Amino acid sequence: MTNLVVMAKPKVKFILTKLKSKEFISYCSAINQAIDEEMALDKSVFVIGGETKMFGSLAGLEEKYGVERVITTPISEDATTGLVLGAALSGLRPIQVHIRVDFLLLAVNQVINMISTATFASDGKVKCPILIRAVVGRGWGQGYHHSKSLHGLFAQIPGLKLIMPTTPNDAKGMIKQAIKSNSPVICLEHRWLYWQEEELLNDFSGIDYGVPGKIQSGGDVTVIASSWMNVEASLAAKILSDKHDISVDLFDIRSTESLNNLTEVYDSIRKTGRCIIGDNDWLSSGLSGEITYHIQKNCLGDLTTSIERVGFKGTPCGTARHLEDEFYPNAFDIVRCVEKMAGVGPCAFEEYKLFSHETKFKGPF
Amino acid sequence: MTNLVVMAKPKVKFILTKLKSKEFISYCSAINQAIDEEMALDKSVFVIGGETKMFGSLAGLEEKYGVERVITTPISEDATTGLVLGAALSGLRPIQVHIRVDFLLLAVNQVINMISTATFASDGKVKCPILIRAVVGRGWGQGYHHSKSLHGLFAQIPGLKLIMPTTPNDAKGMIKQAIKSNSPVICLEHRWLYWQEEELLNDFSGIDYGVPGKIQSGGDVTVIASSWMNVEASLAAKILSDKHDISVDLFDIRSTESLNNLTEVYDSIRKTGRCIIGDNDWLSSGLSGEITYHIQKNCLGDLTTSIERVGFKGTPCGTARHLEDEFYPNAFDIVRCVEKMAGVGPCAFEEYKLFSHETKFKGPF
Amino acid sequence: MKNIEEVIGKHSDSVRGRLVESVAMITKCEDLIVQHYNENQMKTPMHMSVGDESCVAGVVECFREDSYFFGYYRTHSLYLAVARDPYKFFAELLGKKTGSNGGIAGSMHMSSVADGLLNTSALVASTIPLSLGAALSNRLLKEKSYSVVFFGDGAIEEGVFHETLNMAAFFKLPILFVCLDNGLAVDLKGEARQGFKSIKNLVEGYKCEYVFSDNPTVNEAYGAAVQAKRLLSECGTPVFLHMGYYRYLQHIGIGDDFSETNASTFEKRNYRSLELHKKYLKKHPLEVAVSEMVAAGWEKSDVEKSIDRIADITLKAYSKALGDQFSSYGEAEGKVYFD
Amino acid sequence: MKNIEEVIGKHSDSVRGRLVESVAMITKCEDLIVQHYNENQMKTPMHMSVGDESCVAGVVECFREDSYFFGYYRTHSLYLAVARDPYKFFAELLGKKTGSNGGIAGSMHMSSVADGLLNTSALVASTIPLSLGAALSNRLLKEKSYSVVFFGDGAIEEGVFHETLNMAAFFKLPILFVCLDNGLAVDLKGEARQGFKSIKNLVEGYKCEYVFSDNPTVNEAYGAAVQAKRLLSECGTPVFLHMGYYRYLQHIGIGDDFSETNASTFEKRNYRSLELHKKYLKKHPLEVAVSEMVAAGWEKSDVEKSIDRIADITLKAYSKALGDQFSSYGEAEGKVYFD
Ligand SMILES: Cc1ncc(C[n+]2csc(CCOP(=O)(O)OP(=O)(O)O)c2C)c(N)n1
Ligand SMILES: Cc1ncc(C[n+]2csc(CCOP(=O)(O)OP(=O)(O)O)c2C)c(N)n1
Ligand SMILES: [Mg+2]
Ligand SMILES: [Mg+2]
Repeated sequence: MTNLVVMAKPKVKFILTKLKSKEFISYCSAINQAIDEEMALDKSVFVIGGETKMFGSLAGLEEKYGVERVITTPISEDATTGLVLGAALSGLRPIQVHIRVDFLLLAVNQVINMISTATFASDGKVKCPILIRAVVGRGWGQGYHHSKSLHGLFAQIPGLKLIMPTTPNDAKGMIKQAIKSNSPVICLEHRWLYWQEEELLNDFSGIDYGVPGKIQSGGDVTVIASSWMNVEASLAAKILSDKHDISVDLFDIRSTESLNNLTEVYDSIRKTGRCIIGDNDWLSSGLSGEITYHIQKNCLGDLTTSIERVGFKGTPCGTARHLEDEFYPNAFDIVRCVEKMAGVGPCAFEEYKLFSHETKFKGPF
Repeated sequence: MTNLVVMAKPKVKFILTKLKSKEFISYCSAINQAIDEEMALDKSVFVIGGETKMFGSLAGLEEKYGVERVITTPISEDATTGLVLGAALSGLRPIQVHIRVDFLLLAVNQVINMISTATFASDGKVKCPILIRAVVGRGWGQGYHHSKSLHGLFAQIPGLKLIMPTTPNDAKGMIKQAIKSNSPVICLEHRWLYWQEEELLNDFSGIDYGVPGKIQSGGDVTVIASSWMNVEASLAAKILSDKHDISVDLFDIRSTESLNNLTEVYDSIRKTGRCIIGDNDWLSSGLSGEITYHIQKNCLGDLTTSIERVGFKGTPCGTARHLEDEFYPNAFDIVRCVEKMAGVGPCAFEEYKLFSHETKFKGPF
Repeated sequence: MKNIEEVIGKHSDSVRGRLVESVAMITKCEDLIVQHYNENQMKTPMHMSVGDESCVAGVVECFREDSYFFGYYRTHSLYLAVARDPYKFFAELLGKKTGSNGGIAGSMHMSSVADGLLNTSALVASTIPLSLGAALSNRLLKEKSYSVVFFGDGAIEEGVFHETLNMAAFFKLPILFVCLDNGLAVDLKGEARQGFKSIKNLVEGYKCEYVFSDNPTVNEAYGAAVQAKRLLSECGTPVFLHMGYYRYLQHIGIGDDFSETNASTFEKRNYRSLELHKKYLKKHPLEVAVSEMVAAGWEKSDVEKSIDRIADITLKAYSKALGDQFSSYGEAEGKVYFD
Repeated sequence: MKNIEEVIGKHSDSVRGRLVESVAMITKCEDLIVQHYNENQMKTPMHMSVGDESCVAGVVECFREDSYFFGYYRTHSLYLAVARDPYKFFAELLGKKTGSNGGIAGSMHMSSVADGLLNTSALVASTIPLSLGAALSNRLLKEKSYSVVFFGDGAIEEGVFHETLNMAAFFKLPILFVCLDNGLAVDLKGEARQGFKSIKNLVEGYKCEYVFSDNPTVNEAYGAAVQAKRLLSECGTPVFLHMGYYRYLQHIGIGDDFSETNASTFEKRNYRSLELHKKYLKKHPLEVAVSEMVAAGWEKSDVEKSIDRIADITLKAYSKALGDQFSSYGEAEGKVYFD
């Protein structure tokens, strides 16, 4: 296996295996920095969850801020989420962590019934500054209880904000913003993105995360991706460029707020006439349909072909490696989809390797 | 208030206030009959829930089948849903009832993590015959904890089947089929539909509920509606016909299975060139986006104008009556939407009245 | 002989006076609801507090100054005891802009953030864990000292109650769990739902103190709360205050199970007896509170005069609220997110 | 002197023989996993059973014929005790079509429907309430008599445990709740999570019998299960069987906290002492089981020969499974819905 680095626009690098460069910092460390900086600034920020290591993203915080501000709870997701709401309503700024988003389903009554309505219910009088971080698992047989994505589910609920940063810079900037937000934010972090590295910005002020992130520019086909699918799409873009001289305009739907601000995407489609959505979730009644709605509403006449999408297969995720491989969409699927749209024949993939997480982690998790 | 009956195709009548006809039977009684008939046929069918009256839809069953088969539980939605799964895996056919779908959110770990995966996990060896019925509340200040719809949420999850019958005949036929199904089914029943009446079929065999229901035929605009929105759409169709001589082809998305079988809808759109989706749910990342995806994929060249949609406003549902009225989409909204599409001016609505549930129920619920 | 005017007046510092005042205000507001509900102006599902006035007024009085409060859908007594504002109360029930929650919340979700009543919920048990967060806030920010949450006996059947009690005990958080036990969940008696030996037994499995007060007068309820408060500050554990009371009306709405005149919403299932009902009819919390005042040396006519004054204030509040504007959806829409 | 061949053979009716056989099979399978896991053929997150073999084997032996079983993600001992099929076991861990669950489930979700092991789950506490449904099925369909669910001590912190216990006690369902208490949840000790006085105290709040068995030998575990079964049939209540055991390895994976050779996944947090570990190293369930056989009159060499035979069967099963085909996604896809 070669060290395959997919270059995106200069600023962003998707690192498919670890790159040992000093100036670069990982997604995981970027999250750690974001939380550390905000905790240092504001004593009302605290972290709570059943597992307060979170794959290293909380490293050092307990030592620095004490167990009063980095709180490990009993295995009680529902009550902990209620706690977080009560804390937010009484002046604190909780960051709740879930080592898998699947576990958040035990607390969905609090999230959907209670948290999403708290400010509205008070006639706008009370802040609800909650950040819920949850990891999207994948690989090594995690299977159907440890690998859901669920952003499509939470994206349905008014009163919640949803973010899913893909790049280290976005992870840092968006999480800092989320901690400062006075409304509840759910942050979904793909486990594999933790290893992405990037040169970090010094200043995150003034960045608008309510629009899609621009991963790379191109003129032949517009691709809109979420979470890990941005990495697959980047590889797809490289293949398409190498093999077919097709250039991809790639957008990262990094927040649900972006759905209201797709102007750049529409402009792109007016140029390319073609659009593919790569969603790191089940397709049915999810984010991909929502994006489709907005695009056809705004670009109906510009589309030279129907909007296509790739996403999880419509089954639970099986545990055996070969089942996982077929369950998840990848760069090759995107390439094939573009080839069909563009009416060119299928290229060979021999030179390219998909990211193998097993160079990063093997069992047990 | 006049007795406003919207006539659809001959067989189906939406009764907006009670119609006192002998041959007609209500949606509520249709459900009751379906369950009664199946319980009589099969001793493994039982009903369980925290509230086993369910607005009359379970009337008489406890007396007839005893408390061993009509079981009232403590207020423990989560454990009860787990019970239902354990029962299904060991040979029973549970029907779980929730007086509001909002309460089902307390049991979503069981529904989404456990129930939806049980058959798959067993390598297809074990049946999972579960019917979960939940009522969608509306009106008289039920507010944000008693009036969610959530079909878009459950429609995302593979391994679950979702039905939402609109007509009494569908309620009976689909619930009978769901009880006989060996896979889990979630049935969402809009509270206001309980008063709909219809002449009941004798025989439900051979009806395919995996395609949209046809509410009425027309040639100018295709409308696809879910649950209560079919009633609003029927009224809209009448107004459009009266006022603009515009005829509506109206489809009822009565099950998520229908999403895979939209051929008739595509044919309709090829004829009308116009499509509106009326969804009784929040719009964001829900069923309306999904339907949009399929339509643009199959009818891109046939659409003369972009697909439009009406649904819940993007807020929690406030309790005051005037807040409710603005939160919910109605027939007039659909009419205005069609008028814009068709390029005709807005008609007057004076002669028409929207359904007022207050002629049916007033406080406290 | 004390001057009742003085005790009930806004700036009175007499606990007894404030207690009877709270009970009277709740009673008079509930009376008005019963009188006017069928006029269909208050389009909100009412879970009436009739019966729990003493319990709630007593506890709130004791914890008012230094606590955050959480409640459930039976909000009326809690809202009125905490916020003491019948005008905002009725405006809310009427869906008016001037309501406690701008008409957005209605009967089941009233709150009064400024007074520390942070949230109530129409979902059984769902505010119980919120008490943990407020207690944590007290520990870190030190703005208040206690966290008090009210819930019904049925809420104990929800798992989150146990998760919360475990966490409260484990983290040694001074939370007062007030269980308002009317022995009913809708119309199911405890014996039709409970697999535990007793609430006391259950709670005592945890590192938590237990205080029981059965059908207290408002002064007894206050006394129980004082005892609970002492335990909270001395033991470093949560305290479970178990209070029995009689629910006069049906689970929801203004009907009762016996009289013919009141509109009855819930099917009458004969889940309780007329004898018991008659017994309690003679012991309505307000009447009991008045007797207590008289026994403590107040002049009955003075007490009654003050209650009349409260009735008057309450009625005026209702009338004023009736004339207010409805909130607009446009405004409400802007309140989904705080920023 | 009994002939061990006879006792361990497939048709043996000797409980003692079957008990040691179960323990041996679990042990040998786990040994093979430890040997081969780092070859990366078994791509599934292993939660090893090393330490709980006696508890699980004892309970299963007693309930095998007339019960439904549910487990959690620590499935190995339960699957092997119930299904006794090392071939399907390894095929599952290897992701093969021939696995117990066709390779779909992996280590955390193994089941054996035909043998009554209906479901296991990677979500803490999530199969606990399923036991209620099987008990109800037993009441209505009478195919089996009991419902047995295994879970860890951490599961008690989830609310659903309490909801389930309440319902089981209320409906008088003969459910055996088997708490496999290793005193740890990942690497958190009980004292770092529990706000209750003791598990016994907590459980005894319910109308439920409580049986405790600390670090039992497999025969002691069987004895405790027999006692529990008697209580189940006599008392008409659920029974909580609390079994203590020592977890030899880390929470997950094949590493332990002390040796240098084993790959260690979880950070070593010094949550337990080397002394304790050394003490238990001398008391591995299989060795203890062998000693018990010998003490009961079996010839040591016979016992060892039989265990060797099991080791051999197990190894052959592993090798055979290694050669099997992977399941195909196309087939798996068709198994999402039963119809
Ligand atoms: C989570 C949830 N489940 C069910 C209901 C329906 N419900 C409303 S009130 C109630 C009874 C609650 O009884 P209790 O807690 O004793 O309070 P009380 O009404 O007696 O004051 C039930 C089951 C609900 N509102 N929320
Ligand atoms: C609902 C849920 N929450 C959290 C987790 C993460 N988790 C996995 S195992 C575990 C510890 C459970 O401890 P215990 O129940 O004692 O079982 P043991 O592993 O000790 O056998 C936790 C917290 C999970 N899998 N599911
Ligand atoms: Mg009660
Ligand atoms: Mg444990």
